[in-house]
Amino acid sequence: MDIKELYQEIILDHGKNPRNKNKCEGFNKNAKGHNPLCGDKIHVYLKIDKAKNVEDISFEGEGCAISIASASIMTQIIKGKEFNVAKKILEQFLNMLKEGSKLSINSLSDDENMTMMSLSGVKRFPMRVKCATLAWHTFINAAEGQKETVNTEK
Amino acid sequence: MDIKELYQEIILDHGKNPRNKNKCEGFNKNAKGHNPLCGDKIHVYLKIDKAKNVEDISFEGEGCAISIASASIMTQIIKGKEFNVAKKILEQFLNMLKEGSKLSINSLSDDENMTMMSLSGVKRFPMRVKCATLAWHTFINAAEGQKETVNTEK
Amino acid sequence: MDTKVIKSKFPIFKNKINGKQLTYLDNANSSQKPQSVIDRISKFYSNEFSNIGRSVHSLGVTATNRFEETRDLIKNFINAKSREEIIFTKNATEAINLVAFTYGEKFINKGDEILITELEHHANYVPWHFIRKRKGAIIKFAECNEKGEVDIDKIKELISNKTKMIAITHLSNVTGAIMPVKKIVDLASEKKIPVLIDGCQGAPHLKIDMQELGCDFYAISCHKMYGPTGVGILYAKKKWLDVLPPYQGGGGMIEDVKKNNITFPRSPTKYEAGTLQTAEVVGFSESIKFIKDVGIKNIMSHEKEILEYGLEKIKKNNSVKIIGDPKNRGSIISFTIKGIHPHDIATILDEDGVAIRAGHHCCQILHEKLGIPASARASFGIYNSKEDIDVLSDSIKKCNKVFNT
Amino acid sequence: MDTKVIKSKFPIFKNKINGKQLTYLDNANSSQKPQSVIDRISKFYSNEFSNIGRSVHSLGVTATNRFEETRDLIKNFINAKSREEIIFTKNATEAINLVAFTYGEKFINKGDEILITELEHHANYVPWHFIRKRKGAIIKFAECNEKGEVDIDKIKELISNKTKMIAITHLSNVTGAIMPVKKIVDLASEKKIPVLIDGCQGAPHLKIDMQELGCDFYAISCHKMYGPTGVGILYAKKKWLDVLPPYQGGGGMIEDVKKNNITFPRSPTKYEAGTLQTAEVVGFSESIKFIKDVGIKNIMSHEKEILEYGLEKIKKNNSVKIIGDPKNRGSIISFTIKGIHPHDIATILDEDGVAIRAGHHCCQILHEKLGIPASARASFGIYNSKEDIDVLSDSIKKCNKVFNT
Ligand SMILES: Cc1ncc(COP(=O)(O)O)c(C=O)c1O
Ligand SMILES: Cc1ncc(COP(=O)(O)O)c(C=O)c1O
Repeated sequence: MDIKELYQEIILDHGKNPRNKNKCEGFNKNAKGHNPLCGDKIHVYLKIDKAKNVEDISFEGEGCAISIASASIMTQIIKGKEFNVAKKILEQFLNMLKEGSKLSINSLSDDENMTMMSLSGVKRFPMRVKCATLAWHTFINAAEGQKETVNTEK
Repeated sequence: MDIKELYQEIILDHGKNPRNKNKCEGFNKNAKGHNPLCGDKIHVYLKIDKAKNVEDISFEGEGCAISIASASIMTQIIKGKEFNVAKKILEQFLNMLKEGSKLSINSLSDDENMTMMSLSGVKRFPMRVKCATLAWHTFINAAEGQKETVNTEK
Repeated sequence: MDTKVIKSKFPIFKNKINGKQLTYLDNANSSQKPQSVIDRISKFYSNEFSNIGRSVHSLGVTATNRFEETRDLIKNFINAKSREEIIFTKNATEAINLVAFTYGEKFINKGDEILITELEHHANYVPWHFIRKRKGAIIKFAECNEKGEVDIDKIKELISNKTKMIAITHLSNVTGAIMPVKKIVDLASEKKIPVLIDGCQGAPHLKIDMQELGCDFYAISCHKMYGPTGVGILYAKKKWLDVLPPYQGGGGMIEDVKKNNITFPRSPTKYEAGTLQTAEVVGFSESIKFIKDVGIKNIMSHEKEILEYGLEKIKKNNSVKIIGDPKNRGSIISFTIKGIHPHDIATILDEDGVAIRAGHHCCQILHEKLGIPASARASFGIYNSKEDIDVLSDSIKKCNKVFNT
Repeated sequence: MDTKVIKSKFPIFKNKINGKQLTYLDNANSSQKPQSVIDRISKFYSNEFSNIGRSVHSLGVTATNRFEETRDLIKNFINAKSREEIIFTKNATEAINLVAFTYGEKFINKGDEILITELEHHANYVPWHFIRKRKGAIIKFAECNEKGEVDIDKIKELISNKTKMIAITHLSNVTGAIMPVKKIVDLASEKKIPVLIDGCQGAPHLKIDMQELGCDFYAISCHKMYGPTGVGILYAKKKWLDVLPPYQGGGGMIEDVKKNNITFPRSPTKYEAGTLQTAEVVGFSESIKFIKDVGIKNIMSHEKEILEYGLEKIKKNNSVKIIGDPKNRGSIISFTIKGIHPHDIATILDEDGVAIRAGHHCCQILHEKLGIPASARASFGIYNSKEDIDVLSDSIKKCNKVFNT
């Protein structure tokens, strides 16, 4: 298999020029995530309204191309969506990484779909799945207000 | 090999009817020996004069046929000998058990020699060598006034 | 159960001991290993080896997967609630030390009581002794009766509002008594006292189910379960692992390391410091498969049959005194012969290729209670047959002959 | 040295990784095992296995002899003064924990200082952290310079009359710096401060001689020495083993057990509780033989050659930054590539069958000092060749290509 299936242009781009990499203004939730074995660290900031819409989302942190790209892509996709929809996207995203299944969410545009799919190459690299999911788990923790740092080492 | 080489009549006899198994009167030295893995315990009592002659020697304790017989035989042989001779006997005894060499000590009578030799079968049973030597090491400790319990488990 | 077929899977039985067929009756000490376990270790080192957890490369991934799959296998085998409850240790002794130290550090204070029994192996006494020393705690010993059992009433009597831990064996490695562990756990949970079970002799011979049993801690020794040396297992309820401090410190068990402080991850990582026994754990997965293939129920009924045949046969020899007569007995027969020290028995039996153990079996308290310094012990496993008992019985008669008793 | 011949003795190299030949450069993490070690373990389980120390029967005697012979072999290999100074542990991490706990319990009090360096592996920091917490002690970190070394002056500066232990690595598992351990030991002995050396990277790659070195404690990890997992070694001067308390409690390490007190035997028995890693220790005897056959001097000069070839080759790639430049360097090259995270490097290399490690290598303090969260590390062993370096170098270039850097 070609390593380029993992490091697609779109991922390299997000890895090098991550979107929403800052502390977004007016955030009302946040959480930290940590992968102690590789040192990846993510801090997710969230502005979520009463109706549970994700008004704004951003992140800070450091890590490999996969984890940064995944965080960047996540913020792009989740921003403006309802929390429930976001949760469904995460669920399907995890299935994609674990079982290789396709995404099937109406509320994703073709473009969004394609962007998400660019991470599907991770499936063949089991040791990197944790990198790809760290931001997402941290997002859920932020939204649900759990205090404990997400720790992918379990 | 026949097990009877180990359990010769002379050993069974000393094992069942150990000689000098008591606290000898007027002892001026004593020491304890212990084989923690099998539970053999020996307490050797010694009456040694200024010229370093072993006037009297006895033991108390419990253990297998080999350790009791060896203790009994030891007291019989050592009693009345000079400490230096006793040490030489021990040395040769250890060599007999470890390398199968013969005893060659002038001061041993033929009878004593034969009695000692009855323990030579132990050589083929490495795990039992500790049983056969426990009393002897304890004797040396008693004579040299070391406080620590002899411990064959090392 | 066809023990011939089973024996054929254990290469050790192809060897001659003193020119004789091996009659291995030292299973309570350690068990022999089937070819599948030996081969799995070789294969692992030959094709899959690398350090686990820490590496991104393919060998590291494979090794980590094989290792963690074994954790899942064990979780299912003992029906733990979650994989986080399975911690790999060096041996069962370390598992108990881990609990005694971490629980003791946090929850045991001066004057608190630790309740154990007179049946305990030193592994389930010495670690508590250390806590007694460090914390000024008290150890109470539930008394063993003349049948070699500990009655639950004796435990009940000793429980006080100072009792902070009940630590008991599942199956005595001397008398074979199977303890009423479920009842003890129920009793203890009423009073909110945690229970540690020394399962060294339980796990290889009894069906164990952590969720049904409900104990807080359960210690297992893999080498007694037809597995490799160098691995033990601590089962611990997650609620404990969440609150207890770490045990050994080192690589792998940290979260964030700064010069002035260190934080730790959750279980099992928190309790697994340094490079683990990768090959041994992976090898152990084959032991579990082996036991499951034979079937723990078949093992239990087979061993019961051998035990009963053995008891009957050995009782016929009047010079032999069997230690204990528990109602509920595992496949262990400890005994003495009038006028012959257990060590001498073991040596004479060994000449016939019969491997038994002589000594106090790491149970000095019990032997003192019984008034004997040592005993001989025959303990049975999956591969033992009635013929093995016959050989044992004949060999015991030979002891009588050698010693003219 | 003919690495082809040597590689042929390690069955792992017969495997393909992602369709490629394996280029194993993760030796500082764990080393591969020669066939002789694997076979020895199989043979032991197949022909000689039984629990050791406790049994009178023939198998027990054989197993005990094989085990204790390995202790002698190790004693000679590291030139310890006596066999009692060799203690078997689970891994090097446990060896350090054993010292930190027993020495710490007895000799470290509030305000006392433990001196370590910024190069230390977590295994040589976390155990001291526990003592710091328990005893209110202070840990001082000798500073690492820009070459990735710790200058002996930095250690000298930190020594005070409160210093109760100096614990230092022999060879940094990140920068490869070889510490001036002999000088540090001499310095410390003047002031009567004991020295523990974390020899995990020293023992496999350097000639070590305990009597010449004169350190108080030395920790070894057998799996990094072409040996089985599950075994470590603590060398400790006898004078310490005589006065330090026991560590873990259980069978085998007791002398006399009563209800109100327990006494303990001497070392090594005192420190070896429960069933030991019999097969692993016996297997390790073949690793020592293997190393002796190749010759530690040959290993040293071979690894130096590979290292120098590697440094030269990799330095040519301008995007690569090699970590540290110690004067005295073991066969380790840690590096970063501009714009590419070490994890991504490891993944790309793995596609070419090149196994390196990415991460903080259990050295967070050092990585923080270096201002990077992680690094990539290639570490060499007995079987590595210049061709391996060529493959590595080409594969690093591929990283540049994939990332367009
Ligand atoms: C320098 C150093 N110290 C300690 C250790 C820990 O060794 P182990 O994991 O065998 O306990 C390692 C290896 O991981 C090491 O490289
Ligand atoms: C009842 C019991 N507890 C504990 C142990 C100790 O197990 P290990 O030596 O594997 O630590 C044993 C076996 O020796 C045992 O029989």
